Amino acid sequence: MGGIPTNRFGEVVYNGPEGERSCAGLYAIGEAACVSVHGANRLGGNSLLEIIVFGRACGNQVMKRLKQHRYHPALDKDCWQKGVERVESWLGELNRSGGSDCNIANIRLRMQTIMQEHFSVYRTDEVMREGVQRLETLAAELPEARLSDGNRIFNTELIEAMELENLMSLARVTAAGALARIESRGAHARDDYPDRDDTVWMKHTLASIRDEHVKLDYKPVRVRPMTVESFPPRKRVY
Amino acid sequence: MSEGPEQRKRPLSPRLSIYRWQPAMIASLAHRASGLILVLFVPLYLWLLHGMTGSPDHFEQVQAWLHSGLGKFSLWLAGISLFYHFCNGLRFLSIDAGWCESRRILRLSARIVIGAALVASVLLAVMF
Amino acid sequence: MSEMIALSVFRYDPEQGDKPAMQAYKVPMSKPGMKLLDALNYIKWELDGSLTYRRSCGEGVCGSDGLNINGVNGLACITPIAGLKQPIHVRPLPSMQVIRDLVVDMDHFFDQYRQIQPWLKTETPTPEHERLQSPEQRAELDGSYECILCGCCTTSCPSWWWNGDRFLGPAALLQANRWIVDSRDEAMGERLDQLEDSFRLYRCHQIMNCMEACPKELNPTAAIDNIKRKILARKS
Amino acid sequence: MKLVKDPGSARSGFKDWYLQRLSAVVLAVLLPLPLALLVMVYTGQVDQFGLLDIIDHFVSRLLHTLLIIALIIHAYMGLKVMIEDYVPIIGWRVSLIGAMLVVMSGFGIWWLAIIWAWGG
Repeated sequence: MGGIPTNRFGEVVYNGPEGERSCAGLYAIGEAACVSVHGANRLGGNSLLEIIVFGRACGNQVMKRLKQHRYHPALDKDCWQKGVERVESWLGELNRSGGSDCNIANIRLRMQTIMQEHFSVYRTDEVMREGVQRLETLAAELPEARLSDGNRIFNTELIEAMELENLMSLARVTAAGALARIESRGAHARDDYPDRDDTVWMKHTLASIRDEHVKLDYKPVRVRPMTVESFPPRKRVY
Repeated sequence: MSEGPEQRKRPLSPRLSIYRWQPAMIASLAHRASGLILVLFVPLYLWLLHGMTGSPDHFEQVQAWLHSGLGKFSLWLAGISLFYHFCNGLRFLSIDAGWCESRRILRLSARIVIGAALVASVLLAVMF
Repeated sequence: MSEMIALSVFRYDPEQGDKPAMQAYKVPMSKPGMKLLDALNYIKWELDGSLTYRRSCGEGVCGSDGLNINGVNGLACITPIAGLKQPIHVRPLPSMQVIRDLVVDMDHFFDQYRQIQPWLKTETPTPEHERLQSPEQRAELDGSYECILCGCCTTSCPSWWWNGDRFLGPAALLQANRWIVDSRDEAMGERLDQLEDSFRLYRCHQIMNCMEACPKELNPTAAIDNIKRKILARKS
Repeated sequence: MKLVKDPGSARSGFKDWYLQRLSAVVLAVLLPLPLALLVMVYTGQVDQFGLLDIIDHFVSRLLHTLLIIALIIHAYMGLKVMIEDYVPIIGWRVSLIGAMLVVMSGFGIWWLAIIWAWGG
């Protein structure tokens, strides 16, 4: 199950030069988080573990931290600017000519279609490669999209546009990660690599977008429980 | 939270003028209306009672007024108001007691009391 | 050409500050079982990006898209177009401050929910494991826990229209009853004390618009009556 | 988050509600009687002497008194709620409810005076 990498206290972690570091005061839980306890599939009961175990653990951690750190450090006085710029870039280019194919709903629909056609349940290298290409082309079109609503009060079209930006990034890293993973595991079922490969691929994909390009990295899966003996992963059969 | 100027200007969304009347809502409002009519009927009734317990001349006057058009109409109106208020009052009491509280029964009983009142009003009009 | 659906939608632009007005739209019937939310989405995505409404899950779980549909409150996402008289009149939830188009200010509604203190209150020490319930005790919560706080019931209630500042309204009272009937909650007396007021609770005149409006087919009227009976039982 | 200033409950709800239900039960039993009387007078089944005989009977007087009290309570509670619903300004509300109470008490005294034939 993918998500923002966290430790077992719900704190977001990242890979620094000295190995894994937690990002103090930044938390992720539930559907957003990846504590590295679930397998590669998104099973129904997983959310219970997230709510009951990690929700509570995260809450405790928040309380602990707030007791030790009553005040957060002073914010950079320009920290709001990026957010405002993002909004203004949408509202500012309202009347740019773009044609009817360039509205938010249209691009979103095309993105959904690509994901559906190229990254559905059974995948092959060829299909996914073409999908990545189509997706990257579409992503390049996104900056051309325009809003028709310039209202500054409760502008849901603006929200949809910003959501689309996020979705597009997610689609791109999902697609690239899937293409790179040459095995089948969990919900990632490849016709050209039908078997699970634990020697090479028992690891999380860490994806990021830098300079408009998707970058992939990997980190190992935690397989050692803290209080009970570990049991070796086995192939899931039906 | 203090209300900014924009917030104070916010219009109120339409309510009574657009809401669709449903049997239970009609039943409740009719209960009010019939109650109000009955309250208004009290002074009239007292005037009648006053006349009927007065001299025989008075009694005759009251009898004559009762049989006039206005008298008949008043009796009819008070009669169906009382009938409806009585029936729906029993319905309300039984709901308070928790006897007829399923969604289906609440809807059905509203229809029944309204229907019964309509039938009664026609019957009453024919009888007078 | 496919069948067209006629809609008449409430519009209000806070930046212009004009009076609200109804605007007509025509939307193609795109699929069997099409819901009202699909039509609104079509308008927003294909015809008029400025149409503003709340939506989220699209399947009657989140409670975002409570609207007044042809005069009765309901959720756009689970209201089939097929059963609706056309043109379909779509308005915001009644007796609410309109922020924009179909979006209303829900602050007061949630404040009222907060007022009934919707959480488990206990005196006894926390047991080592869970506070257990028998299946019968758990069944008491049926008809209350399903509430998604969409606001359809409260904003359908004439008593709440007239006295919404003081009457808690069906949704908050349904939730109050949910904690009163919960076998694990130990603050029933305190809860009843808070509710016993001629406005907060007793403004309910069994109009039952709440019951008719509830998209989850719950019965707030019965819940309110249950609270009244609990108070009655305490007094007599 | 809007701070809810919570003045606590007025504790008046139950009493009003209970009295209205209690008086409703009394009325449900007793109110049909005077109506039946009126109908009988209307149809001529009962003449003035018969009517006076019935009204002057001690049991009738007692029941009438009970009925009048229940009716005033019931009507007062009902009208009070209506005024509270439809009159938003508190000053008007209080004045109207007060005036309504005075008028209804007046009717009650008039009625009692007829039944018990004071000064008659």
